[in-house]
Amino acid sequence: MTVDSTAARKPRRSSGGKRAAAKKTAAKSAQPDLVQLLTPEGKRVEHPEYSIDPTPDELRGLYRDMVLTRRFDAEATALQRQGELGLWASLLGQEAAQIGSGRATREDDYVFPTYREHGVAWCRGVDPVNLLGMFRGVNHGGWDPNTNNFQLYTIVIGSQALHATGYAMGVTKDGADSAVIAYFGDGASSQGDVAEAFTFSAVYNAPVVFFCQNNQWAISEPTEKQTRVPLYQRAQGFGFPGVRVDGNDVLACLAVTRAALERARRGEGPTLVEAFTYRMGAHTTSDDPTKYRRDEEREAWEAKDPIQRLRAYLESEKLADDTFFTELEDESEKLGKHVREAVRAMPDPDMMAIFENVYADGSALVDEERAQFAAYQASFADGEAK
Amino acid sequence: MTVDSTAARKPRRSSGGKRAAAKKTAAKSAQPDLVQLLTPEGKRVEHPEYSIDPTPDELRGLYRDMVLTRRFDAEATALQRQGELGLWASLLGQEAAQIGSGRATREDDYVFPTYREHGVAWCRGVDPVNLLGMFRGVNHGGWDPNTNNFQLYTIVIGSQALHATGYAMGVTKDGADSAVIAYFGDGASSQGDVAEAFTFSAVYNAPVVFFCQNNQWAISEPTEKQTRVPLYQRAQGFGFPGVRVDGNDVLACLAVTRAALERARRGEGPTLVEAFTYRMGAHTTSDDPTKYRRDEEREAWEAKDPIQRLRAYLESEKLADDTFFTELEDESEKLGKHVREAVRAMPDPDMMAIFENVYADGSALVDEERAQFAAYQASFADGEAK
Amino acid sequence: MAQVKMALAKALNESLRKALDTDPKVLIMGEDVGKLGGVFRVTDGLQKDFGEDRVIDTPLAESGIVGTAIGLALRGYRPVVEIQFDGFVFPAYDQIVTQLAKMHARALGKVKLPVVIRIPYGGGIGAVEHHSESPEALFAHVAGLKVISPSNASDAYWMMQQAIQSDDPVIFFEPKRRYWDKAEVDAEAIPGPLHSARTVRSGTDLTLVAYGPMVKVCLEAAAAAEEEGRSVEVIDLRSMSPIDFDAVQASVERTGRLVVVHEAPVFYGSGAEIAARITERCFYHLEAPVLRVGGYHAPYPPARLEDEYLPGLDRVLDAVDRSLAY
Amino acid sequence: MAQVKMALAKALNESLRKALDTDPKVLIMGEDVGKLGGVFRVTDGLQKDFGEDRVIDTPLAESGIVGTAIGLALRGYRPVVEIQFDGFVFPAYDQIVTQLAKMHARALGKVKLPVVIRIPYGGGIGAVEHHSESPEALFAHVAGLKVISPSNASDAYWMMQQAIQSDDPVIFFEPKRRYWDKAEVDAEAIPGPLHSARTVRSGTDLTLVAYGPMVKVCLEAAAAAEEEGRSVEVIDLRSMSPIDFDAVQASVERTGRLVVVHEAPVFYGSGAEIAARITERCFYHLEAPVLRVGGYHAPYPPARLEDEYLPGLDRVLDAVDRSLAY
Ligand SMILES: Cc1ncc(C[n+]2csc(CCOP(=O)(O)OP(=O)(O)O)c2C)c(N)n1
Ligand SMILES: Cc1ncc(C[n+]2csc(CCOP(=O)(O)OP(=O)(O)O)c2C)c(N)n1
Ligand SMILES: [Mg+2]
Ligand SMILES: [Mg+2]
Repeated sequence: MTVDSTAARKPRRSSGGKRAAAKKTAAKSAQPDLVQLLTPEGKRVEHPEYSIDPTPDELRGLYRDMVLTRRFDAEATALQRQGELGLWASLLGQEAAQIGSGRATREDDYVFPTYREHGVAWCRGVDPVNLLGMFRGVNHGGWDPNTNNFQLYTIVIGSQALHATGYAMGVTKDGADSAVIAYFGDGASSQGDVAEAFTFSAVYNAPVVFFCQNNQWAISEPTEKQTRVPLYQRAQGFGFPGVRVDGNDVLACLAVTRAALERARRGEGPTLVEAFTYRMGAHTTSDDPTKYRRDEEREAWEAKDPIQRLRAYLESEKLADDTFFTELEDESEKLGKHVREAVRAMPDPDMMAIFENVYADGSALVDEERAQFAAYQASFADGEAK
Repeated sequence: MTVDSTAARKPRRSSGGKRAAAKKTAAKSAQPDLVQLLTPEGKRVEHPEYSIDPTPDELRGLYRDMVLTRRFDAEATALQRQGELGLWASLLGQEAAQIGSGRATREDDYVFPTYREHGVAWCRGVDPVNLLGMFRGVNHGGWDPNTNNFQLYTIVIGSQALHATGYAMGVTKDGADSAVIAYFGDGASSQGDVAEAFTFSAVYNAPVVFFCQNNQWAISEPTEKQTRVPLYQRAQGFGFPGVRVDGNDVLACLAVTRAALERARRGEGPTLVEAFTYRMGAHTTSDDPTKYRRDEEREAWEAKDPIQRLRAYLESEKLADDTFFTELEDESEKLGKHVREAVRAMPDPDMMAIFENVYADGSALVDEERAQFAAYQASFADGEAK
Repeated sequence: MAQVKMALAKALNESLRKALDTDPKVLIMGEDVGKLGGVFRVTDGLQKDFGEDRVIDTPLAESGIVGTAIGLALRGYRPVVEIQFDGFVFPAYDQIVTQLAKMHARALGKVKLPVVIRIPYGGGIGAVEHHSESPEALFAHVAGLKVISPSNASDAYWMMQQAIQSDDPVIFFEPKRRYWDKAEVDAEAIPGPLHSARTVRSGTDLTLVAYGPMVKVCLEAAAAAEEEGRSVEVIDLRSMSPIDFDAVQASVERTGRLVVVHEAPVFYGSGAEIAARITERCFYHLEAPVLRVGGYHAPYPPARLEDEYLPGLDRVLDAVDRSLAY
Repeated sequence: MAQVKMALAKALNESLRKALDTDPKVLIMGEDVGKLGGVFRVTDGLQKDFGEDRVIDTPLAESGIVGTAIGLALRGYRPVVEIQFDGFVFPAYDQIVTQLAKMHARALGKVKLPVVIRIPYGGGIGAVEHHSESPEALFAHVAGLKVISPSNASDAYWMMQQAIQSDDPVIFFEPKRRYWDKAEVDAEAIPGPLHSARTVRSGTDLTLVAYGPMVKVCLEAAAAAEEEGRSVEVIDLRSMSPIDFDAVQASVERTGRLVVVHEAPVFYGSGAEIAARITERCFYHLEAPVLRVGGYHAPYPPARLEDEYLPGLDRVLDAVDRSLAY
């Protein structure tokens, strides 16, 4: 045992007995477990457990969703560069994971996102402009979660996994057959809250799907800093199934998530879906990934681009013609323009908003501070300011 | 899905597809996974992975450890009833799990206990009288953890699993080949901290053994409230082995823990050992288990008593004679007397101890409060009291 | 039940029972709250009568309990969560401070979080570490939470009713060493506002402010002071966030002197906030600085030292004397 | 390096580097502290120079980070832990409050916990939720912790050295909006005591007390006040637990007036403790009640409101005026 053995890489170097050997084999055989229905080249393949037969309309719909989501995301990144947003967390590269899983949800299902689920929000019908409020700094979340059954973005890592579990417990109590889906990242898998959500959902058999987008990075930390075995395997020890899906394959993501949601509806409890994907951009616009990862890695993943692969399929199978693609380009540009204009027009919040909604039933303390603040502000209006 | 499906029992009732069926099979086949070397009737059996060949001396030693630990425990319970202790957490029934695992540790190993590891403390050479300080209310822990490499009792459930992991990371950094063992209960397995300890220990390949005494109750809650699959399986999803051992079989506990500690020493990382045992008494002297569990359950477990089964083996194999048992009885009584007398003689702490050891480097605030307190107390001595 | 004499713990039990009975959305959650009825028997018999679906034994994970309670609240439920002892609330602190307290504001008022977190708190029962703490300041500092504590059975009954009806998260601190103290509870009464203080004894020379377990001590101190010819007013604060400063101010404007008493450590405790604000409001009325009596800046000591650590009659009277000596 | 002008973040970096260099037991732990060098670059280059074994990227789990740091400290290491932002410390709150703060006392002094927890805190950088909070009161109330915050690069350098050398757990709050402010750092100087306040501007009419990010604002306010003929003294508190009350008292005994300024919400904030204790100590010296300027009892608002929310020059001057008007 050398002194540098705290490095996360260590387990791989460790020699060891029977057990270690067994583990190595298991880790290697994990890759075949990746559910894939569309190869990176855009070829349809079958999977014994997850079959899906989307209509051409549906396929074009998924493609459109991904293209528009990416366009929106690019616009937001641009708006950040222009100073219109304070920050942006891009989903670039994760469109298939989000659109596939998002389109698997039913209207009465409920979604608990992190801060990066712009594609899922899109599927839920949330106006993309609303997503920008918090990044612009005008609010902490600009939509009513109950309008689209899409909870506000949660920034503190992992918390929402428990909210989703509790919500799902409530669904069961109501005798409803809706399902709940909680999104989180590979980094989040280390948080105690996520493990507790696994425990509660298993014990109460809650109808919840844990959708982990393993984009292989938590800011600068590769997944090896969070786990030494594939994340989907985590579920087993809590007593529910885990499955790894090609996160850049929108059809596989749709099929696997749909199956997991149906399983939840049938009263069979939680499932963990690990969508194996890649964060093609920076963590956020504040981040500079060249500090910690090699360009080649990103380039390798570009070959697996989720949008390209569906396009290749649509084209090779002649499921979409040029008109479709051109019209979509137009629609994209319109969306970009809409977002750009809407963001620029977004009003700053009223100063007094500081004191709003601290409590639902009000508070004497907030009232007192609000009044003091108002009087203080008024003193400037009266020209009494220093 | 009925409205009462939050009950933990639900999963068993749920019908379900292929997966559910597969899980059921797995759960059933778990029992054969229980490592046992001594049957409840006291017959030696072999296990393909865990062999052990203790000398008669060692066997008698283990027996003696268990008997004395139980005697000490009974004395403490009695002392609580007599008002000498405020509370006592009895280990009754868990002697084999604690003595077996405790005797597996090497002097330079380090132990992180909960509040019930009186048997492990015994193995580590901690004076049992010291364990009583916190239960008498004279201190929060009456020993120097570094004297016997036995950390203070930790009351907040699960915390110590992380301390053990950190300590083990330090062992690795030092290039030492010691191992660390963290104890916790079935209830504790639900705490986020325990999951985070699994994550950290796996990622850093820390030489730590997680020893979970599944005594089937967390106060009034049966294990089904914590998990729907056997707890030892939890480890797998974090990338290290879990093993279930008969917790009432001291030889199996010794063998399995020893193997896990050696594995840790070899640099192969953590192991989870689930010792399947039973809390024969109340949770603590404040608890009344008749409120929530049936007598028959306890009675069934009495037949698996850890001490009886080793005695049966010693007797049938003629490894101990009457003299041994009689002398041990004497020793037991002496221990009881020693503990009784020592506890009664235990001085109350000095009032000023409130202000001691708040900080290692002192604090102006504590100094100020200490001085005020002293002056206030002195005012009574001066006869100025009201 | 009209006017009935009962212990504080029993009053809570009756109040929870009534809430479960009248509102099907009310749930009880926590460790050992079911068959056992809680380690203090506050939920005794409730699971038997309302079922495992309404009175829920949870896994041993406080963050999980509060986190799932938040989810249940988002689904329209009104969970009443039990934390077994004061010292065990901290694993849930993140969910309480970061999510429960802030989600209503985060959602611009679109969601409500009617979650009550019950915490038996304070010392005086001879317990081991972590079972005697008074962490109320750590919650009162956090906007979005309401923090209250009853001092007697009647308030326990009514404040619990009001807390459950409140659309805000309420941290409900139960004075565990008063669980067995009995008082009349009138289940037909019309309770006053939840966050109002109550003058429990009138006086003219000095104001004592306390809440929870310390109200009784202050009443005893006031009685003892009377024998020495001092007229001490006692205010039961009842709510630590918000604080009914108007009531305290009105009293101090009459008495000119204030002593605040709590079990929690004085340093950064609630007494600091009361002293600071009342001094600002009553600067020209105060004949003495506001004095504080409370715990020391030290971990809660082992049981055999708690009588020295906790503010008792003598320490309160000492502060009264010191204040009157100005 | 002797006397060098550098940014506060760089001073911290140099101080950590020196600690790693001189004491092999010092470790750096946290999320993204390695290759990335932390999101504020405070640990920039340290992993490269000291290796992955000393500068450790951890799993994304704050309780785990602090919990394992405790274990490492028990093994003889001196971990310096980074919490990425103020709002992310709460998952670790249980380990900090229940274990880190209390273990030395629990062990009757037999073990020491020399753990430093670095927390970039406060607002003013236009960030999203949870990235601008000032939770220092939530730590200062807890015995066993020391809580400090530098206001400038030189203090950042030296206070970090002293915090790492301290055998007590230290919560080290770094004023994130001052990370880029430069000042002279003399690495050969002999620093004063870690928990002493420092008078950073002398004055006779009123005392301003602040720490961390607010010291700069107070100095600007004092300068502005001078133009109006008012002589304002400014004290940089540096330590929020313990507090150097002697220094504040000495100043207030001269000026007769005190205003405490911090970003954290006023309600139950550090200003309350300072106001309460200084009023007690200086009752006959105070010409006005101690006034407090700070955040409101509301979640930290979205970035576009933070200028209104945070105490700025005008709000400090307003309080100065109000105090002087007594
Ligand atoms: C409790 C907590 N700690 C730290 C952070 C800071 N932080 C924001 S995102 C992030 C990485 C998250 O990684 P992952 O879960 O993989 O999600 P991804 O960003 O890759 O989608 C970190 C450390 C946080 N938001 N919450
Ligand atoms: C964080 C925390 N929550 C609650 C408690 C109260 N409590 C003490 S022991 C216990 C049950 C523990 O069960 P288990 O982990 O199975 O250990 P056992 O007592 O059976 O040995 C509980 C809930 C605690 N000590 N810490
Ligand atoms: Mg990620
Ligand atoms: Mg147990």
